Amino acid sequence: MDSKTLIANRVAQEMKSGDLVNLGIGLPTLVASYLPKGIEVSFQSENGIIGMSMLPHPGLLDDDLTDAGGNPIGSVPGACAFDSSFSFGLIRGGHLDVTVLGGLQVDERGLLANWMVPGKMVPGMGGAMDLVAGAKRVIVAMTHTAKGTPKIVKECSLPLTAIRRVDLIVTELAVIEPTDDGLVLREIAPDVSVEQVLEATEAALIVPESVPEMAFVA
Amino acid sequence: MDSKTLIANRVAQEMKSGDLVNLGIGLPTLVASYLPKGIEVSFQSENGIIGMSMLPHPGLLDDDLTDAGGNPIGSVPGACAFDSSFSFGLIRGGHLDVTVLGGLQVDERGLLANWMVPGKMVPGMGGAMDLVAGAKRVIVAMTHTAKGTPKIVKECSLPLTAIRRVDLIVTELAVIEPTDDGLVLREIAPDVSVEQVLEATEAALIVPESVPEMAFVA
Amino acid sequence: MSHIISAADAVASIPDGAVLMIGGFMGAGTPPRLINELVRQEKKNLTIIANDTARPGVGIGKLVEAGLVSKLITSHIGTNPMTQKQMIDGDIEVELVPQGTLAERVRAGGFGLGGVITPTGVGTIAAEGRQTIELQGKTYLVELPLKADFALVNAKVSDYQGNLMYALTARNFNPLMAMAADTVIAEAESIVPVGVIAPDMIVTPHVVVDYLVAKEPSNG
Amino acid sequence: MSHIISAADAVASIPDGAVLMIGGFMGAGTPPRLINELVRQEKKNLTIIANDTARPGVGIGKLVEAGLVSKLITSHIGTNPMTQKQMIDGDIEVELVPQGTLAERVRAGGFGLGGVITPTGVGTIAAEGRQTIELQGKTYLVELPLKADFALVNAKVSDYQGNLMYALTARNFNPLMAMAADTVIAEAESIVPVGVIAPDMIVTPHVVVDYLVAKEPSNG
Repeated sequence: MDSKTLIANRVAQEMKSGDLVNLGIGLPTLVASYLPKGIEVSFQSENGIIGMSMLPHPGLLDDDLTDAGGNPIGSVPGACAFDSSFSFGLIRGGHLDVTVLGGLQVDERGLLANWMVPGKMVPGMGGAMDLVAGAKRVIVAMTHTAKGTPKIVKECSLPLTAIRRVDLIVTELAVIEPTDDGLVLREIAPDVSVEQVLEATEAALIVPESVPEMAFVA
Repeated sequence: MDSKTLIANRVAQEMKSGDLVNLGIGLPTLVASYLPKGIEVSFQSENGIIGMSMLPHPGLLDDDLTDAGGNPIGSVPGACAFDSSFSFGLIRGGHLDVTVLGGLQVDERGLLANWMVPGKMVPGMGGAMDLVAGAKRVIVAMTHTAKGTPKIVKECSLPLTAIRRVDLIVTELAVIEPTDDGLVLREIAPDVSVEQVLEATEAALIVPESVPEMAFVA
Repeated sequence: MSHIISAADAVASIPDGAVLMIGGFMGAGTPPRLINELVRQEKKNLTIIANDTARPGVGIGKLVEAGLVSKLITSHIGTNPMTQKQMIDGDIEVELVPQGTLAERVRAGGFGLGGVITPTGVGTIAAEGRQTIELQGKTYLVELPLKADFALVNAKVSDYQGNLMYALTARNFNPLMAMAADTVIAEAESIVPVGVIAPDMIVTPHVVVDYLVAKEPSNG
Repeated sequence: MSHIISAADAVASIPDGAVLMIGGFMGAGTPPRLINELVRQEKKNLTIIANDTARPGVGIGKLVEAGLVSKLITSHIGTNPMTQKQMIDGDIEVELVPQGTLAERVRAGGFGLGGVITPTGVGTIAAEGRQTIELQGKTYLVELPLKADFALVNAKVSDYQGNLMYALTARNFNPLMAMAADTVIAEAESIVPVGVIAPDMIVTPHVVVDYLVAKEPSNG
């Protein structure tokens, strides 16, 4: 498994049947492909649909059915379309069970920065601020470092996405849970040592006596 | 013409083609019957429809198509249904051209009281406060007195519906326009003298040199 | 995804003293079987958030008639003399809210907004106890969101999953309330297979509907 | 009731320097003929309120590419490097707004609300210059309503009067913007006789649509 596959696969294990799930653009989108058997969730795309699915055939591209990145998608039977205020009512109102987002930095408080690098890259927050402020559960799916530079840091130097603590961080090296006491190392990836994780992490990690290996279900 | 007919008929002359109109329960409802020929307006009912019409046949009563009083109505081709927040978005957002409401009192400032008599009758404001606060034009259609007691008063003793000045008052005796300078007597009913109007009115009225008779169009 | 449940079991899950949002406007769009069950099971001490109390014997009027309501948050009670009488007798506490404000307060509750900033009611007794705010030179009231323990909503059609569509003026407060309660119970005039309702026709997505009242066999 | 107008005449009525709301999300639901006309008529110095600027050559991206935009109020420009470049060069002033907040601000503008009370953005740089309000023990931002001179909206189907319905994710900001501008210009993929669209399918009523762009003959 490459890093992305591993992250997406592990995040997918967090889903429960009946969940309403919003997947951010990029890596998080891959999560949909690794849902464990028997787990049925609904995917929201914040541009206005519940029930998005992969497009079954390139001949079915529809200008009116796209994901939040503007890419053509399909929809499942029972899908529902709505305007942007309703879409964010679902998000802000606590109706969204899980959002999976990419991250630039997460810090010891569990705070996420994922929408701009001042002076370098200002894409805008899109729906990220609403998603982090409003979703019941926020999972950050990201590579552990940016070409070696730790992304899990003492305190975010980049502008925050929200002041709400995220619920879980999944990287190609580890699963880390932000808690009242700090960041707890919950799992390590196959063939990775605790020391390797600590070395790649700027933030202090709380390491329990035993740290199990990431669990995957086929 | 009896009083109600006269009032409804005169109010109907205020409508312009293309107007979105909301008629209050009771007397104002009659206005729909007296629209001048060639004037086409859309009627909103605040419970959630634009395009209400009279019910053409008693055999067509529909539990799902009612006016704000809960009475069965019909709808015109091109009617549109929506929820209560949208309905009041139309009203509060300035999309409603005219509302015609009943009144308990209107005072010299042009302020309306029409939703409760403390200790006696507390029906609730329903949509009245939103309608008066939000409609582009507020027309009060009411009898000039309540069994002889003036309803056009110096200052409302009953709780106000809004602090917005209404645009026109139509009674069976007169048409009165609230202005910056006060209440101006614009028209008198057929066979009614200015003196009769002044006698039935507690508020000071500004009486122009000539006061024409109410105009009606068949 | 909603669980399918009988009207009796759905109502049995509602405790005395619960806060209920109930859809409908003068009875149109009020779930009839759920109302009848509330009466049959004699739920006590209910707080009802609804546009109105209809008329005696109609919709929410039945709950008032049965003496089940201890508090009302509503825009209009003028069509139901029983509600007025119980209010005057001190049996029902009534909070009157302008209709548009009521709709926005319910929406704010369901949409995660902290309040509503409205010009409606400024300078009237509806402003009593309300915070005011000056924005861009105008004065507004700050009205607080409303939430409920249960929302009882009525749809024209549901699919098996609980996706709801509404008809004409029976829509009114239903879709707003379906977003604003801990537990949402939906009753539908008819229930159809998943996929029968087009995505653009569904107004309330199944993900917010907890229980869908089962069909009852029709005689005839 | 909308007036029927050609795309060219509709756009000719828009002055340089106008504030435009434009529906769409990454191009989906952005009115294509109106966009092309804005480019053809070289409207200058526009302020655009829209979710995003799509990609170069797509939707609102065409306006950016043609250098017609001087100010943007939007949630996301990351997919359009031209927008980023013009922003960095100082040619476009960009106000970034969280997407849900943008939707509510447009809605507030159209619905006559004085502002939006939202938890989104609290404690971030999106809170800069915003008033905060404490309600029920929580901190919220007070965000101001947005209005525009013109809204350019795109519908799947309109009837002859201008009643609009939308399709799938092309709905997005369109119905909100159709309520929030002094003049609303609607472009529809197809136009049908009055009565063809059922009342429950119409999302934007004709009374708010000022102009409906006429059909163009299709070749084929």
